[in-house]
Amino acid sequence: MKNVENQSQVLLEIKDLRVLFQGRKKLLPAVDGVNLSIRQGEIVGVVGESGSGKSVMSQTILRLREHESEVQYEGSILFDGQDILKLPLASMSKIRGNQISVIFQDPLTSLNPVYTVGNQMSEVLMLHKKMSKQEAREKSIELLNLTGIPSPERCIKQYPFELSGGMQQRVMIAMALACEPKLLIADEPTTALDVTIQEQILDLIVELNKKLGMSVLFITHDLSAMAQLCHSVRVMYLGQIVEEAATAELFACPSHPYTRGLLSCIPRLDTDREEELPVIPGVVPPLTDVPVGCHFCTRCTLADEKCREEEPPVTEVTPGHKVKCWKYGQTEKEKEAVQ
Amino acid sequence: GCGASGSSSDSSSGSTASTASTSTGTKDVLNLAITANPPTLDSHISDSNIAAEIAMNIYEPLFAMNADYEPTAVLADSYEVSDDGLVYTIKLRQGIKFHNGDEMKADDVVASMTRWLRVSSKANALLDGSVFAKVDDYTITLTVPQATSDVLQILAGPAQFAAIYPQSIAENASDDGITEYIGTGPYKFDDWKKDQYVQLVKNEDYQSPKGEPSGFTGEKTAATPTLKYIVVTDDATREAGLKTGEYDSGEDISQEFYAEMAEDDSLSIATRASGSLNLFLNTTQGVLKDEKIRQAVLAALNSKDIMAASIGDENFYTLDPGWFNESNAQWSSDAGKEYYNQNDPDKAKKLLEEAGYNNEKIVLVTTPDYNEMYNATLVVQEELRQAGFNAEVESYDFNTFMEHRADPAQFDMFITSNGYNLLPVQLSVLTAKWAGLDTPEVSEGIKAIRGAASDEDASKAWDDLQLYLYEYGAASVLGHYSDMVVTTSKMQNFEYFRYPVFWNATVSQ
Amino acid sequence: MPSYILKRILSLIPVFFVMSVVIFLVVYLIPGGPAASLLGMEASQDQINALNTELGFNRPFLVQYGDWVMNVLRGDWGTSYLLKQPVLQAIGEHFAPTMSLAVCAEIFTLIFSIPFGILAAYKHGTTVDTVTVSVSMVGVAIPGFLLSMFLMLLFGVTLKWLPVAGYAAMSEGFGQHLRYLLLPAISLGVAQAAYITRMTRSSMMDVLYMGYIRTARAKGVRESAVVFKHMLKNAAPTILTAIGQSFGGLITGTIVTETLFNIPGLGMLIISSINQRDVFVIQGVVLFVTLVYVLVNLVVDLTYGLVDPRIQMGKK
Amino acid sequence: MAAATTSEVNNKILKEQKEIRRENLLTNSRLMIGFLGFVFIVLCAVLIPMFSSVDPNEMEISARLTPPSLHHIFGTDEFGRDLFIRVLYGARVSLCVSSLVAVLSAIIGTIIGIYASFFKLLDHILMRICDGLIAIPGMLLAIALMAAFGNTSWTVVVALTIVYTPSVARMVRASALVTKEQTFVEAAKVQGASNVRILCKLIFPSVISPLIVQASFIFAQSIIAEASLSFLGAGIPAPAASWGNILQASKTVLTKAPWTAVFPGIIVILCVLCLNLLGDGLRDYLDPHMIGRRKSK
Amino acid sequence: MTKPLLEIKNLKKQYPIYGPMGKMFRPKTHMNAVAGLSLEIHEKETYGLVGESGCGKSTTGRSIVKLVTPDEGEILYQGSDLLKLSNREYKPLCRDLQMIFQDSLSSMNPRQRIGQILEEPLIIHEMGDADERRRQVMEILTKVGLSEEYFFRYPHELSGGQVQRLGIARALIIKPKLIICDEPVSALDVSIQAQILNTLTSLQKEMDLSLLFISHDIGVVRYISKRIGVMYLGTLVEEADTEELFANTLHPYTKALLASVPDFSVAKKREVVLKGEQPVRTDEFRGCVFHTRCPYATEKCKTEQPELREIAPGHKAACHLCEGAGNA
Ligand SMILES: Nc1ncnc2c1ncn2[C@@H]1O[C@H](COP(=O)(O)OP(=O)(O)OP(=O)(O)O)[C@@H](O)[C@H]1O
Ligand SMILES: Nc1ncnc2c1ncn2[C@@H]1O[C@H](COP(=O)(O)OP(=O)(O)OP(=O)(O)O)[C@@H](O)[C@H]1O
Ligand SMILES: [Mg+2]
Ligand SMILES: [Mg+2]
Ligand code: NI
Repeated sequence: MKNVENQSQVLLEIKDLRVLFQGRKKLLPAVDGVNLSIRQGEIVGVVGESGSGKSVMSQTILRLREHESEVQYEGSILFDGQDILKLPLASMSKIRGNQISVIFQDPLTSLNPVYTVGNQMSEVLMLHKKMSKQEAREKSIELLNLTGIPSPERCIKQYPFELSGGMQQRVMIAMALACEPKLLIADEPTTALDVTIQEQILDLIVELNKKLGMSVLFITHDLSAMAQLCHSVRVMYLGQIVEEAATAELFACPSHPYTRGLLSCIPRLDTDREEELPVIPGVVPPLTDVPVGCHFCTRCTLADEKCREEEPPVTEVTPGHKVKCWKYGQTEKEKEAVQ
Repeated sequence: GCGASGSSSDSSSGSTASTASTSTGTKDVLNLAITANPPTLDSHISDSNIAAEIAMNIYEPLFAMNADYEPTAVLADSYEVSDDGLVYTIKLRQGIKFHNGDEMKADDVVASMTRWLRVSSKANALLDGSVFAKVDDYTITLTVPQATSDVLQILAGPAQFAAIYPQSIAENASDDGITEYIGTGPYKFDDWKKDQYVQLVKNEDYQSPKGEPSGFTGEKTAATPTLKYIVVTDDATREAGLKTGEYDSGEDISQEFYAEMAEDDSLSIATRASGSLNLFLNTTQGVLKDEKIRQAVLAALNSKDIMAASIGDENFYTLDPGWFNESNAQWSSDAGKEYYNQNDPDKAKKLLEEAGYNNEKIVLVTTPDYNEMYNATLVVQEELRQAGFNAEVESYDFNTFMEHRADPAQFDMFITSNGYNLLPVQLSVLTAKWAGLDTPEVSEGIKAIRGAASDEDASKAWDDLQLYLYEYGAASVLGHYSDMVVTTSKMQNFEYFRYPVFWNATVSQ
Repeated sequence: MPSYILKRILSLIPVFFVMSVVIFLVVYLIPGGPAASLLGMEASQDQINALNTELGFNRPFLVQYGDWVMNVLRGDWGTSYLLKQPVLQAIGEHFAPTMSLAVCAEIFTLIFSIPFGILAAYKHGTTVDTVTVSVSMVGVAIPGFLLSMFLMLLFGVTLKWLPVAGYAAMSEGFGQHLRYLLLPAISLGVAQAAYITRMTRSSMMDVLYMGYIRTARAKGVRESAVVFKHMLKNAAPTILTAIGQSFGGLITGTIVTETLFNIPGLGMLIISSINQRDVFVIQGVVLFVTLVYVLVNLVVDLTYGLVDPRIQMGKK
Repeated sequence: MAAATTSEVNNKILKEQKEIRRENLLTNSRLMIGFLGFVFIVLCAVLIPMFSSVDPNEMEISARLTPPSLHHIFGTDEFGRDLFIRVLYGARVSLCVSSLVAVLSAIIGTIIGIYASFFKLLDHILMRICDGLIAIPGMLLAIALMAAFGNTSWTVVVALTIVYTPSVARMVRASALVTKEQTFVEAAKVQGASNVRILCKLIFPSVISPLIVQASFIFAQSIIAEASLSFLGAGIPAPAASWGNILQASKTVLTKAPWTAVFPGIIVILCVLCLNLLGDGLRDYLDPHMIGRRKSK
Repeated sequence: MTKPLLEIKNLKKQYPIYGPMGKMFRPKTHMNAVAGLSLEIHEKETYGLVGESGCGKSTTGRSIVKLVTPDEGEILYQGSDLLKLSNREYKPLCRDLQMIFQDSLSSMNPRQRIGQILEEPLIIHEMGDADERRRQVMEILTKVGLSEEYFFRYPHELSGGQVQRLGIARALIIKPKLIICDEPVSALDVSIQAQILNTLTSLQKEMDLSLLFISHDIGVVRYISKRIGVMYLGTLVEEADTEELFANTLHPYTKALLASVPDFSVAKKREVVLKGEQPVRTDEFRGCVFHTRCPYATEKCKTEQPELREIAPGHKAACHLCEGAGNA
C-alpha cells in the first residue's frame, strides 16, 4: 500500500514556497522555502511543531489567506501544470472545492452559523456537481452517514452550534469529500474524534483514495493515524520541511533530531504515569527572530557553530528519505543526547 | 382628484385633456393654490380669510363692499334708514334661488342674520343688541340699539361675512358650523377633500346682481365651470407650481420673489395694499410699564430696516404712521408721525437713562409661523440692543405665541401683521386686553368716533386717538405691506380686491 | 414561536396603556388648547378661554384622561376640530398616501443602499469605498427640505419631467400615482439610503473575515455568492434593524416631505394638528404610529430568528 | 526567565504597547483625517470669532442678500448679516447641541440596548417603551418639554435625545443579540466576568461600528432639528446663529440667494464627513483585521 | 473517603427534536444529550472522561460552569449546589472553576490581543497590579510554550495549536481549583502536548488542582487521569481508577474503545471492534444504551437499562452482563 507507483503523475508541486505575513515590524516567514510534491493517488502526511506553518502552507495552495490578511508569496505552486499563485483570484473558484478541497482545523468557526448543515453541504454539491436541491440533500445525508453521524436526517436540519465538536468536524469532512476532489487537504481532521470514528474516517479517505485516486495532504499530530494512512511523511519545523521519507522508513529510522524528539514524546499505553513525559526542550523561536542557520539550532542538542550560521542543505539519506540537517550522520551520538 | 391638475408637461395625457373645453378655448377648471385648509366653510363663525374667500363663491350677503369699500347691495334690493338711525328696512331681491332650488325669502334672511349676529365675533362685538325681523317675504328690518354711522359697513364686512343660508340650515346649524353648504352664489359646493382641496362648480341657475364687477359686487358670471381651491401649505411649493403651470393662481407668494416672478412671462402679478405690521408694547406690566422706556423703544426703531427685512421687496412696503390704508380717505391719518420711524438710538439711550433703566430683560415674543412677524421682531430686537436695551426674543409656535401674547405677564412686546380694518373700532390695538391696553382715553376715543355727528368729526376723533396711542407709547405701526397674488398670464377678468375673486375669471388655453 | 408572537401582541396592551398616558401627558403639557386656532389671530384671551372651557380643556388632567381613555376603549377616538371628522377616519384617509410614499421611498432606499453598502465594505479602503461613504455622507448631512426643493426645482420646474407637488391616489391609475410619488420618495429616501448604506457597510465589515467565509471560498463559492449568501445573512440582523427603523421612520418622518410636496398624509396631518392643537388627532395619530412601530419591530424581531438561528427571541 | 529581568520585560512590553498604539493611530489615515478635519472646524469656530471684530448679529439691512464677495466671503443673509461669521458662530451652538445629542443618545441608547439584549424582561419593557417613544414627533415633545421646563437650550437637547435614543437602543440591541451568543462571551462568563464587564468589554466593542454610524447620523439630523425646535422656543433663542437656523432661514430665499444654503450646507457636510471618517477610523482601530491590512498600505 | 470536590448527581439535559414543520410547533421528541449522569471528582484528582463523539461530554462540562442549564440533577461543588446558586452567589466560585474550551479560537475575543486576553481573568478577579499581572501573563505564556512576541498578536494570527495553548494558559492563570478541560491538547503536536501535560501535572502537585479531563486520546487520558469515566449516549457506562480500568475492563463498550487504540509503531490495520451506527437517545429509547452495538446483547439489554453499580471496589459499570460477573 505504501508503494505508490513512483511513475504516476505529479499532481501538485510546491516549489520554494515562502509565505510571508505582514508583521508589525517585519515580514513573518510562516512558510519558509517549502518544496513538496504530491503525486496522483498519493497520501502525503505532514507533521510538525504547532505553529510550524502547516495550515498556512496548505491554505496557500487554495490561496485562502490573502482574502483576510496581508500575505506575500514567493515560489510557485503547480497544480495540474498551472501555477496557482499566478492565476487570477476569480478563476480560483473553479479549483476550490471542486478539484482541491480542504478540511479546516477549527470546525466551529469554519461553519456558517446561520445556515443549516444541510444547506451548507448542498451548496457545494449544487455548485460543482450541478445537482438539484433534492439530489444534493440526499447526497448530503449519504455523506454524513459515511462519516458515522447518528441520524443524518436530523443533522442536516441542525445548525452548526447545535452539534458536538466531533460532529462539526465530521460535517466539515463530509463537505470536503462531497465533490470527490483530486486533492484533499485535511488539516487535523480527526482531532475531535474518538478512535472508532477516527478509524471510520480514515477508512473513508483510504477508500476514496483507492477508488478515485484522490491525493491527500494529511496534516496531523496524531502519529498513529499518520502511520496508518500515509504513503510518505514530511516533518515541518518553523516553516521548513526538515525531513521527508516514506512512512515506514521515517518511523523506523528518523534522521532529523527534531523528528526523533517528536517520536519520543508520545504518551503510550505503556508509558509510566508517574514519570514526566519526555519533551523537546526549549521553545520554538517566534517568527520575528528565526535563526539564521538551521531553524532547529536553538533547541538542538547537537547544534554547533555551523548549524547556527549556515542553513543546512537537503540531503538524501536513502532514496526517498531526505533530511535537512548538518548532523544527520551522527545518529548514534544524537540518540544518546536526546534520551 | 388633484392629480388631474393640468401641468403643462402632461397636458397631452388623457386625464388632463378632458379638462379643456375646446369650444370656448378656455380652461374648464381653475386650480387655485391656497395656503391652508379652510377651517370651515361657514362664514358666520370663522374669520379665516381662506374660508371667506371660498365661501364668497357659494354664499352671498345682503351687502358687500365694492372696489371703493362702499357697501353695495347684493342680495338686498334697496334699504332705508329711519330718521333716528335705529331701524333699517331692507328690501330683498326677488326670484333668487338657493342651490337646492328653493327661493330665498325673508325667513331665510332673518334666520341667517340672527345666527350671524349670535355667532360671529365681529358682529357680536359691534352690533350687540340688534334685532332682525321679517316684514314680508321680501322685506326685513334691522333694529340697532344705538345709532352709529357704521352699520352698513359692518353688514358688508368681508371677513366673517353675513352669508345668507336657507332657513332650515341657519336654524339647525350647530355652533361648530354648518355641514350642508347651500347658498345663492355663482358656484355650488361640489367636493371638499379635507386637507387637499375644495371644489366648486358653476351654479347654472345663478341670478347675478347687475352692474360692473367691482370688488365683491356687480355682475358675477361663473365664467369657468369649476373652481378648485387646492391647499398648498408650503410657499416654495406654490411658487414652483405656479412656474410649471400646475396652479393657475397662487396666494400669499412671498414678496421676496416679486422680481423673479415678474420676469417670468407666463405669470402675472396682482398686488394689493393689504395691511400693516404693528408693534405692541405691554403697558400694564413689566419694564415697559414706564412710559419713558416705551418712548425710548419708539425712538429706537428704524421702520425702513424693519420693513425691508420682513417684507423684502421694496415695492411691497410703505412707511406711514397711520393704522389704516393710505387710500382710505376717512381713516388714514398721520397723527403722531413725529413718533414714527425716529431711528434715533441716542434719544432712546437718553430716555432710558432718564427712566433709570437698569438693563432689565425685555421679552419680545414672536412666532416663526409668520415670517414677516418673525423677521421684524429680530430687527426690532437688534435695533433695541443698539439703543442699549437688553432685548430678548422668545419664539414659539403660533398657539403658544397666542397664549403668551394674551398674558401681559409673559411678554413685553410683540409684533403682528394685521390685515386692514375698515373701521377704527375693529382695530385690535383698541380692543381691551389685546395687548393689555385698557385706558379711559381709549374707550372715550372709541365712543367719540362711533358717536360722531359727521365723518369729519369721526376722522378728527380718530386722529386724536391715534396720536394718543403714539404718545402713550402703547403701540406703533411699523409699516404697511402689500400682498401679491400670482396668476398665469393667461388669466382674464381676475380681480384681487380683498381676496382674489375668480367668479369672472377665465384662463385661455 | 407562536407563543412569542402571542406574548408580543399581548404586550401591546400595557404598551398602549403607558403610551396613552405619556402621549396624553405630552399633549396636556403643550400650551394652548385648540381654541386659539379655531378662533384665529384676533381672538381675545377671554374668548379663547371660554371656548377651551367649553371644549373641556380646562378640566383636571385625570378627568380628561379618563374620559378620553374610556372613549378610546369604546372605539371612539374623538373628533377632529380641524377636519370635523372622526379621528379614526382622518387617520384612515391620511394613512394611504403616507404608506404609498413610505413604500416607494423604502424601495428606492433598498435599491441603492444595500448594493452600495456591500460594495463599500467589500472594497473597503479603496476609492470605491471612499466615494460611496462620502456620497452617503452628503445624503445624511443635507437637510431634507433643501434636497426636496432642489429636486422640485430641477425635475419639476426646470426639466418639467415630473409634477412638482400633489398626490394622485392609486385609483387614478398606478402610473399617475407613481409620477406624483417619485420625487417625494426620492427626497425621503436619500437620507435613509445613506444611513442604510453606512449601516450595511459597517455590519458587513464585521463579518468579512470570519472563518466561515474562508470555508465558503474554499468550497469554490463564487465571490458574489460569498458576499450575498454568506456574509449578508450574517450581517443581516443589524441591516434588518436599520431597515425596520427606516421604514418606521418614514411613517413619522414624512412631515417635511409631505408638506413640501403637498401630500395629504399622516405627516401633514400630525403637523397641522400639532400646530392647531387638534388634540384628539395628535393623540390618535401617535397611538396609531405606535401601533405601526410595534408591528414593524415585531416583524423585525421575528426575522432575527429567521436569519440568525442563534438569536431566539422566544427563548426564556 | 530570571526574576531580575521581569521588570525589564515589563518595561519592554509597556514601551511596545505605547508604540503600537501610536503606530495604529498614525497609520490610520481615516482617523487622522477625520480627527484633524474636525479639530480644524472646531478651532475655526473658536478662534476666528475671537480675532474677528465682525458681530455675527449686526444687521446691515441695505446689504441684505448680497452674494459672496471679498467683503462677505459667504455673502449675507436676509438681514444683511455676514454669513461667514455667522456660520462660525453657529458652529459653536450646532456642534455643542449636536454632539451632546449624539453622545447622550448613543450612551443612553447603548445602555438600554445592551441591557435589553441581555435580560429578557427588560427587553420587553424597554423596547416597547422605545417603540412608543419613537412614535412621538420630536416637535410635539419639544413644545411639551418647553412648557414644562421652560425654554433653555437643555430642552432641545433633552427632546432630541429622547427622540433619537430609541433607535440607537434598537440598533445596539440587534448587534448585541448576535454577539452575546458567541462562544467568547461564554468564555468570559466562565471566567467570572460580571455582566457589566461582559457588556462593556465584549458586547460593546462589537456594537461600536453600527453605533458610530448611527451617532453620526444623529449628529447630522440634530443640526437641522435643533433649528426647528429653537424656532418653537425650545432651544437657543434668536438671533444666535446655528447651522440649523441658518439653513432653515435659507429656505425662504433659496432661489434668490442660493449661497445662504450652499456654504453652510457644505460646512455641515464636511463636518459630518469628518466625523464619519473619525468613526470609521475608530472602527478600524478596534478591528484587528483592519490593522494588519492598513499597515502594508 | 474524603468528601469529593465536585459531585454530579443524576444530571440530565435534553434538546428538543422538532417535527418536519420546524420550530413553529412543539418538539416531536427529545434528544437526551446527558441522561442521568453521576460522577465525583476529588481534590487534586484528575478525572478523565472519554467517550464517543456526541455522547455528551462537553455538555456535562459546560453544565458545571453554568453554560448549559441542565433540566435535572445536582452539581455539588464543595457541598453547595451550583445549579441553585444565584449568579451573585456563583460569582466567587468562578475563580475555582475554569474551563478550557473545545473550540479555542471561537472562545477568544477576536478584538483583544493575546496579552489582554490573558490579563482579563486577572483583572476580573482583581489579582495584582498592572505590573504583576503582566508578569504573570509572561510567565504563563512561557509555560505553554509561547514567547513574549505573541503578547501583541490577535487570536486570528495564531495557529490552531497556539490558540489552544492560549486557552489553556487562560484557564491556568488564575490558579483555579478545578479545570474542565474539553479536549485541551487535541490540536497540539506531541512535543507540546507532552509539555502541557507535564505542566498540568506539576501544577496539580503545586496547587490543589483538580481536572476534569475530556479527551479522545486514550493514551493521554491514561497518562494524566487518576480515575476514568467512560461515557456512552449521555450516561457513564464504566468508571474506575486508571490502572484498574485498563487491567480489568468490564463494559463491552470500554473494551471496544481500548481495543481500537492505535499504536503507531505497529503500522498495521487495526481491528475495528465497534461496528454499527451510534443511535440517538430519544425519549423513546429503552434498554441498555449500548445494546444496539453490543455483540453480547441479550433480550434484557434491549428492555431494561442497567444501573451503574460498583462491581469491584472503586470500579463501577453499567452492564447486565458484568453484574453477573461482579457477583460471581
Ligand atoms: N444547542 C444544542 N441544540 C441541540 N442539540 C445540541 C445542542 N448542544 C449539543 N447538542 C447535542 O447534544 C449532544 C451532545 O453534545 P456534546 O457537545 O456534549 O458532545 P461531546 O460529547 O462533547 O462530543 P464531542 O466529543 O464530539 O465534542 C450532541 O448530539 C449534540 O448534537
Ligand atoms: N495572520 C497572521 N499574521 C501573522 N502571523 C500569522 C498569521 N497567521 C498565522 N501566523 C503565524 O504563522 C505560523 C504558522 O501558522 P500555522 O497556522 O500554519 O501553524 P500550524 O503549523 O498549522 O500549527 P498548528 O499545528 O498549531 O495548527 C504561526 O507561528 C502563526 O503564529
Ligand atoms: Mg494548523
Ligand atoms: Mg465536545
Ligand atoms: Ni387628488
